[in-house]
Amino acid sequence: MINKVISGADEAVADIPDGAILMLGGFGLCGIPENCISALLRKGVKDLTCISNNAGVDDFGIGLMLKTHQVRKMISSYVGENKEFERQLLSGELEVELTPQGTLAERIRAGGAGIPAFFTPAGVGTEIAEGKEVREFEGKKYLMEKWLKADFSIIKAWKGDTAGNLIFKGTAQNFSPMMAAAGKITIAEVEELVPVGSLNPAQIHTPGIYVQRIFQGKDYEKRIEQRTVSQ
Amino acid sequence: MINKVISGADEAVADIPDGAILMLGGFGLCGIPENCISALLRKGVKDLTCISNNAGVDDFGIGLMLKTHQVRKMISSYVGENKEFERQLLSGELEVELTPQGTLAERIRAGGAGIPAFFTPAGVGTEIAEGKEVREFEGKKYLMEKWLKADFSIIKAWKGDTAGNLIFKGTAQNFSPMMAAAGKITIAEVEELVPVGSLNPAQIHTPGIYVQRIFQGKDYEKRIEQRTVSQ
Amino acid sequence: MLDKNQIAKRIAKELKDGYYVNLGIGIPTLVANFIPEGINVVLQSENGLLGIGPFPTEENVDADLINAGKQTVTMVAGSALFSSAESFAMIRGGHVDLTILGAMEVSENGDIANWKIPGKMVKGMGGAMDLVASAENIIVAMQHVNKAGESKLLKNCSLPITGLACVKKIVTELAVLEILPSGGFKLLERAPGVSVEEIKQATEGKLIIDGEVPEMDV
Amino acid sequence: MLDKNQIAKRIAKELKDGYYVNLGIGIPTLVANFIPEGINVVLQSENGLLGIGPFPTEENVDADLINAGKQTVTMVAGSALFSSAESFAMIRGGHVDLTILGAMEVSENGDIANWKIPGKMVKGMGGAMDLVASAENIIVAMQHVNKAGESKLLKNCSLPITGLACVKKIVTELAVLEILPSGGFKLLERAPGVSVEEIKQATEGKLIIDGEVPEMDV
Repeated sequence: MINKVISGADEAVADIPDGAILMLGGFGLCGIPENCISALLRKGVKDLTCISNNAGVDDFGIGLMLKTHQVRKMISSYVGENKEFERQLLSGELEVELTPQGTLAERIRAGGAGIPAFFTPAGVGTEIAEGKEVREFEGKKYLMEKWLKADFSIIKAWKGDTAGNLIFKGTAQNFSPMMAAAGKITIAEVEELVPVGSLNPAQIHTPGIYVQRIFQGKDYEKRIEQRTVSQ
Repeated sequence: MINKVISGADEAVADIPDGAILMLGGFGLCGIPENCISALLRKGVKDLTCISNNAGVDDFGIGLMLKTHQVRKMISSYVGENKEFERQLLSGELEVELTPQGTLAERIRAGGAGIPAFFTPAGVGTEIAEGKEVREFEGKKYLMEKWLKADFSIIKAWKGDTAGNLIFKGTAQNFSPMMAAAGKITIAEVEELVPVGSLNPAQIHTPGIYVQRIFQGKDYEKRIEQRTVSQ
Repeated sequence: MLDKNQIAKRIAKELKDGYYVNLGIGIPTLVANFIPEGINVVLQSENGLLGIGPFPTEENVDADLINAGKQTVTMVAGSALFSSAESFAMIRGGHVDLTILGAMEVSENGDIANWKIPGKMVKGMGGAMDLVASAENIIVAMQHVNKAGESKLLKNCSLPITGLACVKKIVTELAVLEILPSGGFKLLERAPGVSVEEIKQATEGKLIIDGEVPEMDV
Repeated sequence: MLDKNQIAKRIAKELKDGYYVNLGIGIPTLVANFIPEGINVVLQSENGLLGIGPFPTEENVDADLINAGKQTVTMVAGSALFSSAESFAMIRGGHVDLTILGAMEVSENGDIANWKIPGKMVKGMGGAMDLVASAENIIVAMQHVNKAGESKLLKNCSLPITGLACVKKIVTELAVLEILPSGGFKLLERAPGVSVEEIKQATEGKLIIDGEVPEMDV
């Protein structure tokens, strides 16, 4: 099997240029690539387009990259946890393309799967339908939506092997498998890097073919947005 | 969790009417729902449209249902292992819609995923493009293909729990997960029926929401088409 | 007048055995606390979980296991985990039997507005547009009137639409109403102590009253 | 003139370290036997496997583990299993680096015909149309002429097309040829003992000869 292991986050993001289109895995703060986000902050790469379901919070996740003005445009479904985001959006420093969450997931899947466009009912009759083709199938109206692809997809998994096969934990899977396929270069940071052959082939969520770089992550904070407990 | 267990194959197919559209899982003879095919033969239901990648062989799988003239139409990608099939096709007794394998897989996925149409490059410039919309995206031509849905999807899994969650073995997965989602009623026969809670939620290939009926299968023959061995 | 928990409790009566249900943020989330005895439902979370369980105990909090509201949760026996693409395939494909969500406005033909208030910060639609465009069966939990006393059950929505002609039933602090296929809010039940007249006053859209309107049982 | 194994061996030299490769049925399957030392490639099977291993020993035959030719196979360490939708997402999405397949005819602009002979039983295209429409890099293993001695490297395909302008390279019993972006079969190498003249005779489409044509090393 091909060995895709690299030294760490700094090497992983070293060749990401200003103006790159990035996909970043995670739902809220769950499953975000913490190590790579830190490396992007250190590197200071600018004018990024970030495709990610959310934009982090003020002091964690993509929110940190907003603070440093590294992001020019966000493509997301929900961005409501972030004051700095709001400020930059209202001042025109930041561009935002809002996409329904299922459409976002499917556009990313389409990008990885070589499907340039598909039809979905989400958003018909709403302002997000503006400028999009509407077509009726079997008596129901659908919008045509186009694929999304990235120069670099940056995701985090629970376990990964040296060939890039990945397994996610709990609901930390979310957008990451589709992003892995939609990135020209996909970088996976993992909580546990294991030798090739250690993962059961039937349990792999993301086959290694979609991953170009993998490294053992460290110091995961795994911050929780809404700690809700029962007695 | 909802209990979807039924007594067996005969109960599973009892309400399938003549003229029904069926999807049947399997690639060649690998992963086919042997018990349900036997029950369909016993029931003698007719005029079926069968959506399945292949049509079995003369004396096994869907081939058996061809012999008894229960199939009116096949939608498949490859049907070349079957003499009776050839005879019925040439005599006009059987209608066949050939679809590229990836397009077939994606049309079935689209049916389950509520996507009425999508664009694929497969078949552009060929006779299967006849009558289909061709559109260019980013300088490449694509065909518009439509979803496939079934009245009943009939699949076989390795392990399943009483709530309908399924795990497949080896390459026996093939078309079955997408068919599970594309059937109005999905019937799953399993080699091992286990209590709810026995399967790891992260290892489930087909979530129970897609399965309406499940039963413990028996007497699996698992015939091999090309037994190739090395010393 | 019902409080939030009573609205949730009344909606819970709409659950049927075997339903797969998606609960939106706010009052809909409370519905999980009132699932009737003997009724087996499975809760779907659009971030990739079928089979949401109760909130975890402090020792069992897992940052990798959250619901769509980003709250820490648990899984029940028989749960399944999956990607967002699979999750919305479920939703878009009509596999979820019932969707319960909040709304700012609903129109008499079932249009819903619940994602954006012009002039205020836009947070985004999340999964709401997918849910309302796909679900066969949508129940809305909402307040009948806003803080200024203006009706939120309208002839036409004034806010940006989330989806067209999709709401089937509404439960408010005052009433249970069905949206008829031909249009109009048909009054099904009154909240305890609330008169038909009060509901009329609070409803801007076409209210349809057909005979005696029973008081609801909560 | 090369035999089938030599054609496979010559094609194997096109493999690069790190390639993911899809091998069609027939001669392409034989390429797996000639993967050069030190070159790490992963074989994809479109029925849902990345990492095809050798045929199993008799004791290890598993009916649930087959390749796209329906042959029993094994898995190498680091394999992954998946559905047909995922498999063709890989193929259609351009993740497979090299596709090697057989052909009945190839035209000078790279059209390929390999799925149907009118008047004969149609077996179906299987995954061939998806593969040729999607792959960036397609090498065809084929006979230069048919049994009647007629060229199969043509100006235009006479048989029903599988895909347009997609073949990049061809290895036959006589030669290695590249299809130029502007059209034409550029002769790269001759089989041992085969003259340029013989190749000219066997090629109906435009043959481009640019200087000395080396004999191939197999």
